[in-house]
Amino acid sequence: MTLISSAEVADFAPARAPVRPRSRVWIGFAVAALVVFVGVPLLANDYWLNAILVPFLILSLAGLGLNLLMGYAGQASLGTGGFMSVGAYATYNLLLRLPQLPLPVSLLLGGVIAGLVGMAAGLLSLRIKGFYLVASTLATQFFLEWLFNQFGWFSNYSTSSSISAPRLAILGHDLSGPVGRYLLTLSAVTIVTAVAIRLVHSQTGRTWMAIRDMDTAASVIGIPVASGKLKAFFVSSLVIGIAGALWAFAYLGTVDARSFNLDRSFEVMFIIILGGMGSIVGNYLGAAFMVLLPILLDHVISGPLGGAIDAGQLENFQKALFGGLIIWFLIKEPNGLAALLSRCRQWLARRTAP
Amino acid sequence: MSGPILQLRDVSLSFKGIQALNALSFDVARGEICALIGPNGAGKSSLLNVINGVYRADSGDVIFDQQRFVRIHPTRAARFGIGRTFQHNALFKRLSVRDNVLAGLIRHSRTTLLEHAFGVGRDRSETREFGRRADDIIAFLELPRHRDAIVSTLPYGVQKRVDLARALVGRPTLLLLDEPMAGMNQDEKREMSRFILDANRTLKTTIVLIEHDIGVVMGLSHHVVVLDYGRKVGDGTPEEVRNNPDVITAYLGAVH
Amino acid sequence: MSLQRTFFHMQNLRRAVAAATVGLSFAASVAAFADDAKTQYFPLATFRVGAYASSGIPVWAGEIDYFRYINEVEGGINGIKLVWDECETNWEVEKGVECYERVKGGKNGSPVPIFLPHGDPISKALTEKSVADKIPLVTIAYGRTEAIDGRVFPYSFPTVFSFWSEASSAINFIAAKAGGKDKLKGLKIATVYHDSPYGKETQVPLAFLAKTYGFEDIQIPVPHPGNDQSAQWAKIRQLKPDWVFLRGWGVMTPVAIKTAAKVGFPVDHIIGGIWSGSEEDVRPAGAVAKGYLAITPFPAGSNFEIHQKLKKYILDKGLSDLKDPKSFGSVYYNSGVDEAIIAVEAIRTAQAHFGVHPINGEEAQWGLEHLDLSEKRLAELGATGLEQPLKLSVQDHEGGGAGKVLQWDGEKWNVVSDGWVKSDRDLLLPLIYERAAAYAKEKGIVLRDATN
Amino acid sequence: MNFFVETLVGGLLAGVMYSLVAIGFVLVFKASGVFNFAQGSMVLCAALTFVTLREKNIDFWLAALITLAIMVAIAIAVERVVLRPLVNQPQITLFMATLGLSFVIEGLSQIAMGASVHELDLGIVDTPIKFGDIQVSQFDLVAAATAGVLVVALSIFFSKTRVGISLRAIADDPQAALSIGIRLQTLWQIVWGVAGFVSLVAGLLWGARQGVQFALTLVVLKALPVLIIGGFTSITGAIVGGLIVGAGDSLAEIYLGGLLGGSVSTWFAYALAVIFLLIRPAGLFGEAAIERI
Repeated sequence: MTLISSAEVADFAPARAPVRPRSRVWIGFAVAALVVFVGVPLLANDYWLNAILVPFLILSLAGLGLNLLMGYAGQASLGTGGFMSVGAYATYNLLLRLPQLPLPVSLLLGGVIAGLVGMAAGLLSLRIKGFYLVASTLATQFFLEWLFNQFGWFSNYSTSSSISAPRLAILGHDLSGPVGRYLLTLSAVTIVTAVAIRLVHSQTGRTWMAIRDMDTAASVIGIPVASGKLKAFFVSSLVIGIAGALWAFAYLGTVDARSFNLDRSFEVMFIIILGGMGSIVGNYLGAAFMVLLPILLDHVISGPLGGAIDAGQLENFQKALFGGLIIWFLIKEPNGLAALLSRCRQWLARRTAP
Repeated sequence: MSGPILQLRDVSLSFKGIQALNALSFDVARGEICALIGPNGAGKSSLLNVINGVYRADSGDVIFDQQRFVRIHPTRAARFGIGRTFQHNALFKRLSVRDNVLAGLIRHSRTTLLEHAFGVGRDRSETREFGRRADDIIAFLELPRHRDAIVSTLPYGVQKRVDLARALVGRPTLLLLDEPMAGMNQDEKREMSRFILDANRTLKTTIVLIEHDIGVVMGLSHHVVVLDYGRKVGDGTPEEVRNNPDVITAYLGAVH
Repeated sequence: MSLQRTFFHMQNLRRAVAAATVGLSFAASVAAFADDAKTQYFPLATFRVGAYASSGIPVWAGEIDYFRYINEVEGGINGIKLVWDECETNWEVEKGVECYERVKGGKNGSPVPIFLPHGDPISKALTEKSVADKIPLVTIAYGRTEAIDGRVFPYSFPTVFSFWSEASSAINFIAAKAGGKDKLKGLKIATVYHDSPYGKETQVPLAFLAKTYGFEDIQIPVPHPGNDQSAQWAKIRQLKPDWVFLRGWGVMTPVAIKTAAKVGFPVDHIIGGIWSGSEEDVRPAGAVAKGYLAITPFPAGSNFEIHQKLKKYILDKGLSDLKDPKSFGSVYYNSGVDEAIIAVEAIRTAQAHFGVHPINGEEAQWGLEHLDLSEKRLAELGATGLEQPLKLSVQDHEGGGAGKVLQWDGEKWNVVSDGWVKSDRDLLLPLIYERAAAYAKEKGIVLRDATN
Repeated sequence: MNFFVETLVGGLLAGVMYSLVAIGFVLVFKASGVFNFAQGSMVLCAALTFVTLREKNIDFWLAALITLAIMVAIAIAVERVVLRPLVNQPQITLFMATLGLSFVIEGLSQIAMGASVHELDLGIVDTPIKFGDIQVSQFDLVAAATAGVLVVALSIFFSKTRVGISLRAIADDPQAALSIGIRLQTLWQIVWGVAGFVSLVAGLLWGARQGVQFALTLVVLKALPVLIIGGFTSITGAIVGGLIVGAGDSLAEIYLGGLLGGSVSTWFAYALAVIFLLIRPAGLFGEAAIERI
């Protein structure tokens, strides 16, 4: 009882849904793309773009990254914040020191660097398993946090050892406005998601899930477990790294290492557990939940009875409520919002069926 | 080429002082079905684990396909063409039958992470190729109607068959079956025996299997090795073994 | 199946879009009564939960009480009443940014004149956004020091007492104790700092001053949160510095004081920085904190004239936001009053120039850059001794640059420096402008001309 | 040399403070296989309750008693509401649940008792005592002594009482524990109750050290490496781990910090823990888990 076997982590993974006729999917796909790429920028105001949609997208991306590692390959990690910071600082230095590189390339390379760091951290997973692995990823987390705070080089010796985005531009198009940053984020998220979907249905994805479900059997039938784990760490950290860079430059504009502290790691882990492990859509649901719930509570509670209750109490109450919700979800819906959603769809399907 | 595909020479293995295998020697001829029988704790599973490298023998040689190895990592053993099914089935329980079978082909994959990520290069052709091979085996073991089911939802008997499919799809030269019929009723056993025979005949797979049901063993195998407390007490054709007095005392005497 | 999932996530995003449209219509409806607004909106970013809540709570009390005083007694700023609402940041950058984005649009047609980030990291994250949105960030006794140069940082106001001035004033206090700046030569001064961007902010000026005056500058970092400092103070015991300059935050300060006592370092030779110098910092340390010094631009005390008024019209009428009356006149409470005074006076200045109406950020920036709190004006406000004389300009977003040194007698703070201890701003400003210029270069910022 | 010894001793004594927190974790982990992240919040809650009572001029022991009662109540509630529904869930789920739990406890206890800092005076003078020219803090010595007493008391509790024995039993086999005749739920409630008591002790000492305030919850993060090094299931391990971490941190901060620019103690303990994991994956005193094929 001292270890979570990777199989246990797998217990979250919901069963796969049946395939749909392509045409309908393509139409939905096109409509959705039109809405999010054209509709939203036209309609949404700065607040929605800057304070809700952009962080929502980036957190979804980070969730996706962690989900590949934890939900698909069954390797739990709390190093997310650290890997995000690697992505952010690496991208920053690339933009700073190799200005001739176009932004997307710097982003990708930043991600790759984060991926390599993640892979190095992943070496531990070859010997350490389950909860102990979680604990050991904390070492990575704290070390990276310290590293970027400690050595000025990473932040180009800025007084505050915090980094701030150089001008964001692609082919001369300035992206520093809310819409620009939204579109940058959205494109990154869309592309990465598409690739991730391919990946989890490829040999690689199958390798990961095999390791997750039963790593001993996997090695006996000739699946390269070690390299599989390392690949998982690499890809996961790559995605998380890109998320980190976006968090720094597309969302906040300025960060120092503490924006990527342990709380961030926890936040992302909440996202995939609430959203659903081993599910792609789950990351978006989880992130939406994490971003919107506090704001919602804020509006709802402070709206009608804002004057009545003291603000401090209100915040404490929110905190308690959030904790309660997390517990409730773990008990009532361990497969996360994704499972909830698919159940709703099935229910609707049954209702609408003739 | 001919000659035994697997030779064991004085293989010994012990856990914490308990002798699991005691100077064990026998050959497995190419293309035969060899059954290991013996009471519980006779060391049968340990033997399989030594053959495909899960355990390391304390002494003795395992010679597979003319090459001798002392310690081999299970993954490499699989690469050499040693397939394996498990006593307590070890399927990937969250995956569909097809995905489980496909997992058995991963060791043949020649594609890289990048090819998988972007669906370029050999990825598409390989996916098609593997899909075909998987579907062939699924058809061969009469599993098509379960093709997309999540294995954990399937009945035990079927799961055992999926396990066999996952091992066969990689076309192993030597297939180790650890109690493929454990916990099955007579019909299921008959069915499974048929599949094992077919695999052996049509796919030319040499098979080493562990089985308790003497009836099944005698009907199925060309060659029987009897173990008792890590020692070999009988080795020969079913007939020879059936008439071997040691075997009778050691094993058949003690009816389960 | 992959397409299937993609489809889901698109659906999901579409949901977000729907939400966005709702939010938009909401915003529109708000923007309706733009013209007939007769109130001045003033959002407050607060942190009432999380590790630092205890330091924050008295600050908002000070601000809100002063705002209420302006509304109740003076009938608003030239008749324009202040309205405010709070947004919780937990002292976290992300939440701070979210709050800023939420409030920056103004409320009921009243624009946002000034945003008080209340948090060093938050203020840094907002530096550029604030320029884009033309909303001045007033960061009193924290924030980016280079921002003193308004030509490079038009909308950042590290007003009153920057971290560099804090360090310099502390040194000058030590000099006064030693009997002259020439006596600094050969002294050992150790800075025990919270290992974070905030904590490191004083490394440059201290190194520079050490070179100038010839004292030995020792830097000892304490990792966040700082609830165990045995190693750091063992080191201090080994190095035997003459003075310790303690730049803590949150729990680090009381632990430092206790650990100092533990290793037998004289507590009356520790000078706490601005954020190590409040009742909330020393009380938990208990008896051993007696004699502890702290430098601050917010001298504690409830005998200032303005406090009499606040007591009479707000506290005694039960209008105060203060839950714990013993915090009245505490360092943090007074810091809140200070912030409020500066904000109100800046708005007043802007009104004098642009006319009496709710002031927007751009106008408030002009107001701030032309803010002149002379002794006379301070006297009128009843803030003599509470707030130092302050004159801001485009090149100088700080103004004052002096602090008072307080000593804890186990019950309350007493001022022990004679009046305001000035910092060597003339010495430091060139260095600051240099760094600001470097920043401008990195970011490709064109300097504003200083003559408007 | 003296300096080295002093740093070492100081570190060791600081380590004991971590052990105090770690013990609470070990208890809960042994009983219910949960890494209870809420331990920190329980420490805060206990200390906050106690201080608030004291500030109402309630007698020390009475205050302690009431606080203990509240902690036990919390323990029972936790078992009912959180543990029971999640029984047989993966450890990671339980871990997440305790994260949520920590939010709840922190939120509620601050609603009830406010977020401001309280002084907690246990009447222990904290002036250095000299042994030769090596200084040792009285307070730390008291803390160490307390820890010692606590460990002895607990080990008696677990070797002599039925609860203790069945607790040791379920470590390897839940059924066995039940056969001894104590319901698992009851057992959990008791153990969480004891953990509550431990967090009260820890809370008092930490509170006296740094004032009773939110930051108390952060001690959790230092307790984790202590647990990894000592093993999640051994009280002795918790103590030894605490000593190793405490000493390691201080020495690293002095000798490594000089080279690397300070604050190495934020990660050093974890690096140490990882090294231990690589050598001994179940911790110094933890029982290794067996994986079956």
